[in-house]
This record gives sequence, structure tokens and C-alpha cells, in this order.
Amino acid sequence: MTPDYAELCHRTHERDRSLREKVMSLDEAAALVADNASVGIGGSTLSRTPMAMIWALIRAGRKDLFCARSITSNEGELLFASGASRHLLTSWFSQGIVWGVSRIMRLYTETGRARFEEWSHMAVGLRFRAGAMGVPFLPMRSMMGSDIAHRLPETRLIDCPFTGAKLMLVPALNPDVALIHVQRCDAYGNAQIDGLPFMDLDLAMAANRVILTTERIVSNNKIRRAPDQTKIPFMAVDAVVEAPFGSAPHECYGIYEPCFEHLDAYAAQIRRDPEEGVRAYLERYVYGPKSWAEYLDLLGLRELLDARRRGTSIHDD
Amino acid sequence: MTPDYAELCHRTHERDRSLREKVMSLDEAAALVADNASVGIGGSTLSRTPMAMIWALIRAGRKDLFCARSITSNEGELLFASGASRHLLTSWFSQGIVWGVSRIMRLYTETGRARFEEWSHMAVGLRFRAGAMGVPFLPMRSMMGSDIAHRLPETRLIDCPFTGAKLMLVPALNPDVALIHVQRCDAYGNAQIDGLPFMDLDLAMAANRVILTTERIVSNNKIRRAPDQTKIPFMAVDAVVEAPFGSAPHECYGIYEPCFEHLDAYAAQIRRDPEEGVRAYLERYVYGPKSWAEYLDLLGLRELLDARRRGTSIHDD
Amino acid sequence: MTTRTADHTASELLAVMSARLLRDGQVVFAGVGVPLLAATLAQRLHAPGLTILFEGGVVGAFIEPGKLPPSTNEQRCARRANMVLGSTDVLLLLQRGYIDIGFMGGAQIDQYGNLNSSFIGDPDHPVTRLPGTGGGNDIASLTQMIVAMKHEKRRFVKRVDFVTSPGFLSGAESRREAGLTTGGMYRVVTDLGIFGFEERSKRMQLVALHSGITTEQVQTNTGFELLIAAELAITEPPSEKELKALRHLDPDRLYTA
Amino acid sequence: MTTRTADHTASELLAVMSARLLRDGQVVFAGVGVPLLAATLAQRLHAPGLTILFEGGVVGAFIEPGKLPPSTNEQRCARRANMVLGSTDVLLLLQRGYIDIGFMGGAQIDQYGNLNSSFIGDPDHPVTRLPGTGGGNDIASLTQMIVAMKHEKRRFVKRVDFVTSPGFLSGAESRREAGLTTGGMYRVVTDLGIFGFEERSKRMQLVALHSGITTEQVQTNTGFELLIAAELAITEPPSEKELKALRHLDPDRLYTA
Repeated sequence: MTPDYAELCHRTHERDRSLREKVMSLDEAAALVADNASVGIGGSTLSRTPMAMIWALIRAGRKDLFCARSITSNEGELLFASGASRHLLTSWFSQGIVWGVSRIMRLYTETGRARFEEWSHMAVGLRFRAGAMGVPFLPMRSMMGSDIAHRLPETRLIDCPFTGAKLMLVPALNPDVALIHVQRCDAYGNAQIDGLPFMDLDLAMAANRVILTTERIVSNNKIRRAPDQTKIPFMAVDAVVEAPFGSAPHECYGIYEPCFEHLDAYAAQIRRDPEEGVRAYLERYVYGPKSWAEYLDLLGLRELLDARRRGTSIHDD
Repeated sequence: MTPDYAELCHRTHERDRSLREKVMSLDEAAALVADNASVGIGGSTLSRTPMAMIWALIRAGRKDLFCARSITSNEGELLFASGASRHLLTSWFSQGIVWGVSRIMRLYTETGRARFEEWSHMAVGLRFRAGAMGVPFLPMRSMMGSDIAHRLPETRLIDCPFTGAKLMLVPALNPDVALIHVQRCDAYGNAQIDGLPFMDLDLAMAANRVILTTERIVSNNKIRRAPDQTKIPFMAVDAVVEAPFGSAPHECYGIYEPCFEHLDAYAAQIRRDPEEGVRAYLERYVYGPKSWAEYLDLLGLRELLDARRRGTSIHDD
Repeated sequence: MTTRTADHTASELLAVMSARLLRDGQVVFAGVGVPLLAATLAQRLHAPGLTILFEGGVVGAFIEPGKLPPSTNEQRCARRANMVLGSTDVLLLLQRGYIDIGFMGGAQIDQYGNLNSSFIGDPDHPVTRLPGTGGGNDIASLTQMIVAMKHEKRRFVKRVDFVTSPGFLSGAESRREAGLTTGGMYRVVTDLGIFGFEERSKRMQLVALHSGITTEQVQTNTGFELLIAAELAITEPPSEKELKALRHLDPDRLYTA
Repeated sequence: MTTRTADHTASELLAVMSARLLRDGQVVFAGVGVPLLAATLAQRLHAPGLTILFEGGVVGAFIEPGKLPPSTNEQRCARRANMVLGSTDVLLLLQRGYIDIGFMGGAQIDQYGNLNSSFIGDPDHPVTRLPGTGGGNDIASLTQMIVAMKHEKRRFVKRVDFVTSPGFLSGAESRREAGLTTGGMYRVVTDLGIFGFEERSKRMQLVALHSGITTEQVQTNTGFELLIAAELAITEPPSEKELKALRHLDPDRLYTA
């Protein structure tokens, strides 16, 4: 898994890192992700999930993606149930604590149909960070003594060469592609992120390709008026897709909160019959609509407006 | 140098990390720094140098501070010449490239009166970062093969346990105290930094105590309206000192540029006679004035206004 | 086993009892659910200077009544906080020693305070795949812990099926020997009582009973032999003020049903 | 040695010749002085899509004419940039492979392209303590390098007194064997000519002479035996357009005196 350094640098050098426009459609961006690719997913749980891009990848029939995300909610259920992924690396996987243990995750992992590879939250973050830093590993002080590390042959327990103390080393994770949803970026991919950044900055720099979806494309001039607000540099970005409500039914900080009614209904439907419930959901919300706009229409204007009303309130303090 | 982990955590636990007001004067803050302490200095070269605090420490007669800074300008000359420090760890030390090689640095290091301990810029940064992360070292890929590493017995060259590649390990640096100048912070020490952050975020978290000087103290309410702009958390901060023009004659991003005329005159005075030039400068600008305001008055309103005019221009784009 | 009374639910009891363990001025890393609720309750009642951190990256959080987040990774957690950080960086604060108390819920715990939130049964062929560690392993590895959970025999077992978040591992010095030289279990709060860990063996020890609960009741609902503290305390029942504040925070009973 | 003509100074020649080596679309990590100036010149003239990074933490810089910064750590560098980063993070971009060209000045260089900016004489008892590496060691360790410097015999030595920034160390495979598996010296630009490094031995090789300069002149001003490329080029003198653009950028002759 840990890449050879020269190979890692070579992949980066091969990319066109110049300041150039890279705006495209969801479908065009989906074409940049191959079957079997390793995919880092930005955001966390219900926040800034790159839902539009995941939606597009499932619709495009992508298979056997190896996915990694800090904390995984029902986007992971959709990835498993659609066959887009059968291997997910994360620290926690369920729709969300208020909805109980994920029935889909259980169904797929307990029967061996898919794998949920569990690392501690900090370990996931440090694996992306090592990848972003161009080093093969980072040291940390958790996961030692637990059974989590025992199931992860890729970890190394060492005696610190400086202090003699025990340390856990976790290997770099450099996904083939990162999917990241942001509040705004320019056509070159200079991205600003408001609120909780999660692991997205490290993920973007760790990945060998970055696909940004954004609530809004702004001018480069706006970016350059406040360069200290740029969180992901254009150099690291390969595709920019404007996708309003691109995280729905999850949230995007400062713009909209989750569509809780939709998520409650989804959870109830899964609870009644996991296999059939998720199949019907995919049919209706993922395969059914002709476009992202039509998908949003299915979510419903009333719920989107309500989510937006709740989300914007943080600017009113 | 690399601290025992339990001891490091103990020092942190002993600190009062609660949300409390910690506003004090320059003199009171200077009393928090003991002779022989290790001191991390924020900013870089001419930018956001915590000049007011360094000025206060020299006036307080502090001796034998071990100082560490990313890149050192003439504040390092003043530290050497005053005897406040005889050991400075940095990657580059001169007033600035346009003023040529520092005559004071040369005078003190070539005669063995003081030590300039040279690490690569990234190594200085990663040493602070390791300190901030609570790990004893970080791996990196530079300094290998060069003579810099040969003079640094604290480095370790290893074969990576994952890839077999050679890697340089640099040890954590956890200064006793960090001096950091910021554009604004609240009375609790929640600090916002505009523009180039340099190594200040890692330095703040690495240090066992943080003294903030700030152009302005703002309300906690202002901080909490934009928590994603906070760069240093109150928990890490032990003292807050309001010091307008606190970096002068250096600059503070977005507020004022350097006082170039003053720096040119200083450089000329040093060039004529390093020993006497710096003595006279210390007498006039550091020991002479009764207060920071009186020091600023010596710099001169005309030059400060001009520095401010040049500095504020970045907000007008 | 029922501890639901006319006055309060078991979750409310957990929230109130754990909130009381928190002291003003402490820095608390709180998980979602009862921990988030209890830490916020403590902040409103007796510990206004309590600092709350969330795994999502929130430092110095202030949760609004009626707007509890469905996880600690939501914007509701960040609103009017003092700072937001990346997920990795907020966990690194634990590793740097900034946190006094880690506070979370538990699915299964054993006599040494090890927590399992990963697998029920054989991990290779689990009866139940649970949601996993999240930051639990990191928090339990790096700081003093309070765990709040319902007291059921199947949750209080001699040896957890899987150590997701380390307590004292196999007891005595084993935690330290594994490389975890700081932190450890401090208190377990259940709807029956409050538990500490005996100093040398590091075995779980009953230190306080909730009002109306007997030692026998606790032992009956526990899957291993409990140590009993020499001076066993009886807790004060939740006060009206505490319950009122709690219900004000969670009017929809998101976490206190 | 004098290369100052009525038309341009040696520094101007350096800036123009190095600017020409930069290609549109490249990502260049530039030091202060001539490198910053030359990279900005290239951006204005033939490489509008050139991305400039500065050690201070600036990504995608746009320097304003007449407002050259006294170091790459000043706010002038950050104005209207695409991004500012921490110092460590901008250097980590080099380590992650994002940079095509590292571009800096040099005080002393040897036949293998090793640079010394630390000590003249014995490091333990130096004749001159120089300002040190800054990011130089990191840049030279991690990417392809262009170095711009004045050509003087005392600066072009067989073996530098101290390897601050690694070139090819002792030549051949020694750089790779030291652990530096990427990058290396690409070009040295002086006021006499342009130099590369022979592929196997990694010794410095004259690849182009500036107009009016002879091979003998170069060798006379060089403290080691120079290799000469089979096809030796002659550079075009700085054009009026280039010099005009350069002087527009640095009207105060901060770096081109």
C-alpha cells in the first residue's frame, strides 16, 4: 500500500499542475474515476459529503472502488448496496448515532459481501497526512494494545529511536482520487472551505487526483483578495464541478443543514427491509432522476428550503 | 532535548487551560520567561516578529535564553548583542538579503561568543510540528547527504520500516515558551492570524507556555462569530498583551509594512561599526524609552504612518 | 432490569450523574449522545468554565438547547465555538496532553474497562458488526476517561469480544507496558451506580450506588465479579433543576428517551 | 572579470537568462533576489501560466512592479496570491512532488553542484559565517534546481567548504545513495554562461556561453576543470523588451544593481 517515493512523485509530475480552467460536468468528472480505483471521500458523517459525485459514480456503474473516509454515514450504505464499493476504510460506519447501527453495513459485512476496514479516527487522519507530506509513515500514540491494530498488518510498533518509548507507525494513504465538496472554489480549483475542515486538506494533498464539487464557482479575483482563506490549492485539483446542494441530503456548513426528514424516512425504509429498502431508494433517488437538479426536485423544495433556513442561521450571530 | 512523554503531558496538565482572562502588561508577561528558558519566536524574518516582547525581555535583563525561530532577522542581532541569548536555532540568520550578511551574527558566531545552530527550514518546522503533535520525532526527506545534518547529533538517519528507503528523523522541539504576535485575539487568547502563518500554529501548540502580543484585543463574541478563523486556541495561551505596532520596525500583515528607512539606518549604523553600532541602537531604542509607546515615538509617527499606509493596501483589492 | 422511574429515564440519570463528575475549568473531549448532553449540562449548571471539545474539530463548544447535533461532526457543534480545527488536529490535542477528561458512551465493557464497539462475537465471523471506534480508541488511549452506559449483564462482561478502546487491557501494568503511558479509565457511570478501578489490579470497582439500588442488583447485572469500594457512597437522585435543564437542552428526547 | 556592459548589469543578465529557462505551466519554487525577479519576469513575458511559490508560504504569487519584497516571507509576496500556507506546509509541497523547478541564488558552488551558504573556511572556526540554508537545503534535496549566481573563481570551487544544499554530492550515484532519490541540479546560470551536469559523472558542464564570452574566460574564472558540452550554444543577449520588463519590475535596482 505504501507507495514507492519516486513513483509517487512521478504520478504528481505527470499531472498538469498549471493554472488552467477545469470546470466540467458531474458525468465528465465521474469518467476520471476508474473501476478498482482507491477513492478518498471528503467531509465526515453528514457533513460536506461529496454526495453529488458519489451519486454520479454509482450511476456511472463504477465497480469495486476502495473507499476511505474519516467517518461514514449512509453514503457508505449506497456504495455497498450499489456494488460501487466492496471495501471501505473508515473509523466509524453507520448512518448516524440517532438512527442506530446500520443495517446495510451489518448485512454486507456480516455476510462477507463487503469489507469495513476499521482504523482509529486519528490513524485515518494521520495516514492521509503522511500521504500529504510525502513521507511513508507517521508516528502516533494510540491504537497500541487494542485489537484494532492486531487486525491491521500494515501498522508497525516500534521503539522510538530518540526516547525508547513504544510508538505506533501508520503508513501513508495516497488515494488515486479524492472527492471533496466545498462551499466555493474558482475555475482553477482554488477552494475555500468554511467551518469544520475535517481531513479534507490532507486528503486533497495526499491524493493523486482531486475532484472538487462546489456549491458555487467564484472568480479567481475573489480568491486572490483573500489568499489566506484558500484551503486547497489549484495545483492539486483536476476537476471542478458546480453542484448546488451537492451534499444533500447531508449538510454543507453555513449553507444548509441535513434534510432530517428525508434521512429519517430513509432510515425507516431500511429498518423495515434493508435489502429491498436500499434497492428501492437507489432506484428512486440515484438511478431514477435524469440529472442532479431532478434529484434535488425529488428531495423536495420544501425540505431543501428548510435545510437552508437552518443552515444559514450561523451567519446571523 | 526530546522530552519524556509523561513529563511533557504533565507540564501541560499543570497549566490552567480554562477559559479565563489573561490580559497583562509587557512587563508582567516578561516575568513569565526565566533566564535560560527555551524560547520559540513566532513570525519569520521581518514578518509578525514579536518585537515588543523581545524588547521587553531584553529590557528585563533576561540572560541565556535558547531561542528558536524559522528565519531570524535583526531581532536576533539584538538578542545576541544584549546577552539575552547566546544560542539561536534557526535556518537563516541575517537582517535580510538586501542588507547583506549580518555583521553582528558574524561577530558573535565567528568569535565563539554565541552559537547559531543551523537546521533546514523544513526541519525547524517539523521539529515544532512534532512538538505540537505530541510525538518524539517526524520523518523527512531533506538534510540527507548534506553537511548540515552532520553537525546535528540530534538527527537520526533510518531505513523506513515500510519501504526500506532512507529517511531523516528530526526530534520534537517543545520550547518552554512561545512568543507570538497576532493581528487580533480575545482576552482568553483565542487568536486570529491574517496572511502568512509561518510556523506559528505548530509553535503555539508545541510550546509549554504561550505569550501572545496582539495589535488589538477583540471580544470573545467576535471570535465565536467566525470560529474557523481562530488559529491558536485559548487553551494554549498563558498571556495576552495588547501591543499596537507590536512588530515594528518589522511588519504585521494587513496592518503595516516594515519601517524600511529605520531598518536601512540601522543597517548602515551596524555596517560602520558592528559592536558600537548595535550598542548605541540598544541604548537608544531598547533601554532608553520608558514605554512601548515612547519607543514607537522614537521610531517616529511619520514612518509608522507610512508603514501603515503601505500595509493596509492589501485590503483594497 | 428497570431503572426508569416516574421521575426520569435511565438516559437522563446517566446524563445527570456524569455531568456531576465534571469540574469547572476542566477540558473535556465529549462524544455524541449522552456525553455531549452531560458535558453541556455541566457547563450550564455548575461548570461554566468547562471547555468542551468534539471529535469533529470543535474547541470550546456551546450547544444550543433543542439543537443537539446528530453527530459531533455537524455544523451545529461548531456554532459559536471558540475554534474549529481539522479532525486530526483536534485528536492531536489529546496526544499533546491538553485534555483532562475523555467522555464517551460504550456498547460493551469489561472488568478492566476495555470497551468494545466493533464486533459482537468472533471478529472474523461476527454475530453483530458494530459501527466501530471513531475517535474512541484515540480518546481512550490518550486521556483519563469517563464512560456513560446502560447497565446490562450482556454489556458488562469479563472480557470484551474485541478491545476497540483500551481500558487497562489485562489489568495491573499491562496498559503502560503496551505503550499507553498516560490516561486510563477514571469512572464508569451507569443507571445503577458509579464505578472506578482498583489501583493495583485495575479491576472495576463499585464506588457509588444510585439511590434505591443495591449492591446485589449491580452484581446480578454484571458479567464479572465486581470489587466494592470500602466506603461505598449513595448518589443524590437527579434534582428537579438538573432534570429541567436537561430537558431544556433535549426537548425532543433525541438522546434521553 | 567584468560582464557589466553599457546595456545591462551582471544581475540583469542573470535574471534574463534564468527567466528564459522557465517554461509556461511549470511550478517554480523561487528564492528571494534574482530568482524571485527572474520567475516574475518569465511570468510577465513568455510564461503567463507559470506558478510561483515562495518559502514564506505563498502559492501562485503575483509580484507587483516596484514592490519587490526584501525576503520571501513578507506580505508583499502574499498580495493577490492564490493561496498562503504555513512555511512547513509550503516546503512539504516540494516533498510531495508538486514542484517542477527549485530556483535560487548561491554563494559558493562546486563541480557537483553542491551549494554552500553556511561557512567559508573550517565550520568550527569559520573565516566567514554565512546566513545559512533557509529553505535551500530542502529545495535542493527535493526538486530539480536552477541556480543563478555571479561567476567568480572563489565561488566556483572544486569542493565547497560545507555542503549546505546538496547537488550531486560526490558525483555519480552518491546523491541517490544518500537517500535523495528525486531532484538534483538542472542548470547553473552565471554572467558567463549556462551549465548543466554530465549524466554519468554528474560533473558540471558548460552548455552555453553568453555572447562575447569565451570558453577560456569561463575556465579561468572557475576553480575546477569544467566539462564542455559537445554542442556548445551561444545565448542571445538580453533583448530590449526583456530589460525593459525587468527594470519595470525592479525600478529601484533592489536586486539588479
